[in-house]
Amino acid sequence: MTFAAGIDVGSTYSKAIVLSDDNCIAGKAMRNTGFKLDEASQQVYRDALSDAGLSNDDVSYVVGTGFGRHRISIRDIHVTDLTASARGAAFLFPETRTILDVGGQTMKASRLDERIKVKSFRLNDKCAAGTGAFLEKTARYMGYSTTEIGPLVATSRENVPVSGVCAVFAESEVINHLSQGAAPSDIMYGAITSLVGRSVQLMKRVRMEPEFTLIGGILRFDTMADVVRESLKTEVNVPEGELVQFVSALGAAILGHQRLRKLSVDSSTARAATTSAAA
Amino acid sequence: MAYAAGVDVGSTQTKAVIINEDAGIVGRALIDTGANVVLAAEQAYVEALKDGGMREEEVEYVIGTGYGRYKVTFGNTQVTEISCHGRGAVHMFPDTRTVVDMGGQDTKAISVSPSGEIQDFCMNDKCAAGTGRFLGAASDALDIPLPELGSTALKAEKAVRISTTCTVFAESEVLSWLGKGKKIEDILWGVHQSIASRSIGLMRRVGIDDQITFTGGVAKNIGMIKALEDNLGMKLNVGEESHYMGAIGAALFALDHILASRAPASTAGAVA
Amino acid sequence: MFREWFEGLSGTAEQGGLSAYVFVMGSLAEVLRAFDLPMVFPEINSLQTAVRKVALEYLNEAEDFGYSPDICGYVKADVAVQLRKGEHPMGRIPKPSIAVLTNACNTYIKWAEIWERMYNIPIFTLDVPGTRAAEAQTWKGDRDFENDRAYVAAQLKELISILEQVTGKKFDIDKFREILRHANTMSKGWKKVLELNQSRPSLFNAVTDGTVYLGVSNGFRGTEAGGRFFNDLVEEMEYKAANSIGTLTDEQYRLIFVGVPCYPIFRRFNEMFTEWGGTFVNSTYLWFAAGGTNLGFEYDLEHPLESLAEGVLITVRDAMDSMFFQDRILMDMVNSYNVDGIVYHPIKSCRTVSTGLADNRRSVMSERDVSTLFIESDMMDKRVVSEAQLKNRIDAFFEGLASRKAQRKAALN
Amino acid sequence: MTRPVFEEWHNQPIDEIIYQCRELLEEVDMPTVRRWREAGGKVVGHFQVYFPEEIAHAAGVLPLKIMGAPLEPMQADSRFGSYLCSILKTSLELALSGRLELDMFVTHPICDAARNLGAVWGRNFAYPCQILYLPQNANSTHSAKYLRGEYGRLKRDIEAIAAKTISDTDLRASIAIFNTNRALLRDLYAIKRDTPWLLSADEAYVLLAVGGRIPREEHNDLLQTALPLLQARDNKKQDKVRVVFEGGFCEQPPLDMIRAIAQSCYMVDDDLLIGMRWILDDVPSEGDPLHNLAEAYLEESTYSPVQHDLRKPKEKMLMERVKAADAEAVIVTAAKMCEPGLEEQVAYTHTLDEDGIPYFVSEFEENMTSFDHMEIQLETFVENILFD
Repeated sequence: MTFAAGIDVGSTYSKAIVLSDDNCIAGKAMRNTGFKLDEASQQVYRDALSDAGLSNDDVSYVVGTGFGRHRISIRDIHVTDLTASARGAAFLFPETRTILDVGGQTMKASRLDERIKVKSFRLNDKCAAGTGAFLEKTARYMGYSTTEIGPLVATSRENVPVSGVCAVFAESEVINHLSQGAAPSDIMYGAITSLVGRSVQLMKRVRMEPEFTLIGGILRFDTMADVVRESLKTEVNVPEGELVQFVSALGAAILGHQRLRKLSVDSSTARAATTSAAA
Repeated sequence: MAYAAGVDVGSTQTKAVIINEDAGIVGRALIDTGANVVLAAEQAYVEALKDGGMREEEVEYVIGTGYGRYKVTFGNTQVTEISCHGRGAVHMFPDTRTVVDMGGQDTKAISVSPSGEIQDFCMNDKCAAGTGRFLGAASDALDIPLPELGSTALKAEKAVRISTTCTVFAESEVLSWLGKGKKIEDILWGVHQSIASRSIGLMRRVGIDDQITFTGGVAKNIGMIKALEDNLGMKLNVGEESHYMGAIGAALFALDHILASRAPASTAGAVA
Repeated sequence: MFREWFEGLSGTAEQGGLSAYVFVMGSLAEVLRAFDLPMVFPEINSLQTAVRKVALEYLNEAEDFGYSPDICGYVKADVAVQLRKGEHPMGRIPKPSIAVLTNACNTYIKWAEIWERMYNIPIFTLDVPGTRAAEAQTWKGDRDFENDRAYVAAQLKELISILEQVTGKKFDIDKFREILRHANTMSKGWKKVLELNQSRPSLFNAVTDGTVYLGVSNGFRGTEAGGRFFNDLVEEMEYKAANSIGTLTDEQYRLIFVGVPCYPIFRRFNEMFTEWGGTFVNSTYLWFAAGGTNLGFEYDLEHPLESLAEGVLITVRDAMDSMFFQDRILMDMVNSYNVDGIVYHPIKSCRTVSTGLADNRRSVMSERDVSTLFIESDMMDKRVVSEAQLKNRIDAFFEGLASRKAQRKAALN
Repeated sequence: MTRPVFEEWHNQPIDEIIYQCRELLEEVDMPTVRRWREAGGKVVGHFQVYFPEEIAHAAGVLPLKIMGAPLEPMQADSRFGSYLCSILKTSLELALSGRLELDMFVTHPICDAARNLGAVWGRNFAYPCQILYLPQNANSTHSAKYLRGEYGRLKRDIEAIAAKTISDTDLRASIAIFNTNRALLRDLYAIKRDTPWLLSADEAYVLLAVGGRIPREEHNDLLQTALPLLQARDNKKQDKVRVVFEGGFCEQPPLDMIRAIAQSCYMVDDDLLIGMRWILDDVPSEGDPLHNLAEAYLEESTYSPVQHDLRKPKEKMLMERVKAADAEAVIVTAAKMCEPGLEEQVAYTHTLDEDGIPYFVSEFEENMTSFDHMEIQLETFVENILFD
């Protein structure tokens, strides 16, 4: 049994997955990244190993990805999270053609072809108004923690429009709404709607096609996916539970196994070559 | 003895100041604005009264200012924080000709006449880039408490050039510089530099004149004072009350009003 | 008048008749009318979507198509109108048979390229060299002026032959002369109306009423109706002036508006000023967006074509000057119109009218004792129009004006 | 001018020559211009993109390409609003901060912002500042004649500051020098295209860009020395994607960004500083020189988003560029807030989609210092072209 690992060092969280060659997740782990990126990657890798009950020698290949991919010293290769998440998403939902990845700092949309190659992709590069940070700031401003966003929005009855011009300016808008007696849950819902508006726009920019798969930390709040469903008027895939945050790590691990297969083929052909030469 | 009060409801903090007829500060308070703006205004006012040890009836006139100025429901009228910062700064430093106010989500440059009238002003329009919030983002990213940012930045040898303008992205740029092994103090100094240069852009719009008074929450940050002074090549007036300047200005306008109502001939208080 | 006009356009759209897309800074209506080509002003269609509060849908549609949030909102709203096959809140917009534009705004050129690709129709760019440096206009007889005029004249000839091909009509010089006559009446009237607003109290609000007059001058130039409208308007204004009937009951502050109006909150924007007794006595918008009609240039009906070349050169050039070299003009107006304040309104959408306004403002303030206000928003995109912020600045501006006034009074007593 | 203003590269190996060029480019204090002025020379600063530098050169004046700079526009910011490209601000900053001293400033109507710069510059400096009205209607039978007249006007204005009349002989001599320069630049780009492993995109860029800062004679010497040395390099060919970079016609991407691209791609053609390569063929030396320059501008020229010519639909021209350079992919960029650049991106991407040529779209700013977004896009792009 050979194992490959995927380590995704994101701007907020680092995740690691250890995957067996029969594509079973042997172990996974997640922790805050902080600013010592290499350290974070090694720790989260160790956590994943112990979760899998394996040691470093059991893992034959390590693929790094995410914002900190260049800083992962233990990696064999690195790929971007766009490439990795494509593999991960397609592994979980083989018909995936469009991926929306909403993280804390960035929002990415990509379109895949049937061979799981990324055909077209767009990142939000304007400002943070279109990222998870926008939601977190709005929540924090109303005195709620990120984890409370989900339950909070669940109680929302109407949609208070929050224009996402600037993640910071949004706050003064929020003051006005609050002092006009709007419920925090409704404002939060409004914020999510405005964020979804931007995500859908980004997906349109890559000429989106079904099926749609949504990944990234912000998808922890089911409302996000529901609002996307509403505005796309179609079903969307969302990986189960916390797996939604591991898609890139998973994809990286899958790529790891691909490389392993390729390498073994190469070496065997090489061997074949030498033996035939001997004969 | 009659009193005048000013309540400055900002995006992050609410300040209240009470002054006596000689424009001396007798009571003040500062609280977080939070979600309920109306309540915040009331609380700040009540605490300022307590601080000054006086009863509400003793205060003859109250002026609300700041983002939530219309939410100061108990106030007699409202004046924008721009006029108030100008007025307050000239009161504290009579030779003030230019005021730079750095607050939660905007930075203002104001040019004032010797009598404290607003001649001209400019504010950041597009977004919160280069405002005090930029420092908040850096402090989150590096988890260094806000009050220590300035002193940490001053340990820098060479500023790291911060190109991100988006306040929220500042966080990730700061992180990536750390990742590239830059020293925390050098990055922080870079952050201060980038805010300073943006606010100086605003100041040049209204014209920089001797003397400059630095007001608003960020005025407590010694790093920012240094960054501004270095780039301007001149000293700044920074007072103990810099943080309260808006409320002080509002209180002074309120006092004008009281005096004006006593002596109708006076032309003071044209604003309020 | 506008209703009629839009209904006319919808008609053309339904019957699939010919139409010319033109722009306000040099519409060349004089020439197009000679061929009875219905004119479509995409700029006006776009701003109407903002006035009718649906601009954002249109902007989003164009951005989904690939256009950046940072480019001209007029262009994007029009792209969406085209993608929607002419669907517009005021009716149906016909497809272009030809687009006629000038270089007064370079974005016109990029804009027309979009139609060129969508419909592959003839695009005619009448290139009008502007003033090379501040205070350096050249006039008839000057070699540089003649070089420019010869260029404009040659292009106008080329335009006429293209229009003959597109419409299959021959150019009729007498009809053309008639159109020039009406155009002359309008320019005379337009100039007079603007001058009449020097009277105290001011007779009309240059931002609200003025924009309506502007619409008429663009949509009806070269028509009898257009000429009549301005003759009547002059009479009305003269009457108001004689009986000092102002637009505000209590005029406190006389202001000049520099830039393009904030259409997403058109009325509200103006109220924030009138609440304080401020009124706009003039606006640079009424100069450049009228393509220089405000100059009162009159064509020489004896030499229609020669005179057209000279007129187009002078008026379009003036439209550009009133965007780039406008500081001098503003300084003069501060006196002639008794102005208390100048409101600069640069917008995200338009670099043509916005670039350098901050610098312009510096130079005006250095030479005139006048208050100014500098506020940024947009003419189309409500995502960058924050009413709370605008109000805050506008209030502070008037607080400053008020205390200045008080100081002056105090000085007098 | 007898004494050269840029000698640091003389008798140096190629890597050192390139290093010296980079140093000069990144020096915001414009040392070569200072040296030129100290020697008593006059300088005409012209804003990017195209300018008939031959006319200034013929008067013995240094035509200086003003192309922004990597600095904070602390003073220039107060002259402009929020929604503007960076190159305009930093160009003015160079002058306001005293780093750049001119005897004349010329801009042209390539875009609305650049045209307005003429008025802004003029309000801030005493020397002549003007707009050169290059024709925006390239398809009129009269355009060349008009431009000939406009060049005549420019010639008179330059003669005034140079206190020298420019003869046709002077002009012909200058045209010859610029013809040589354009030929050398074509050779430089041929190396980029045919043997990209011999010089990286950033090296090619600095060799090109220094030309805007020094007299063309010196640039010719530099290129005549450098090109053979490049061809003599024995670099190995690497497995890199051949890309065309589009979007650098006015504001220039930071050198680090070009370097970042060069790490994973061969940039086999681009529109960087296209103005220096605007005229595609030698300008004839016989006949009326000003007419020849005008004719060449209109008839013998490449394309850019800021010139409309019915004969040159930009997306078609881009496809030709891709084909001619035998490129596999295109990087479609634009400077932030660049109206014409951003508008062109739409036509470019739609056509690239139709022709199934891989591309990615991005925006840059001349003084950006972090490239996280650029890197992730580049790598994804390469990963998806190279491996399967």
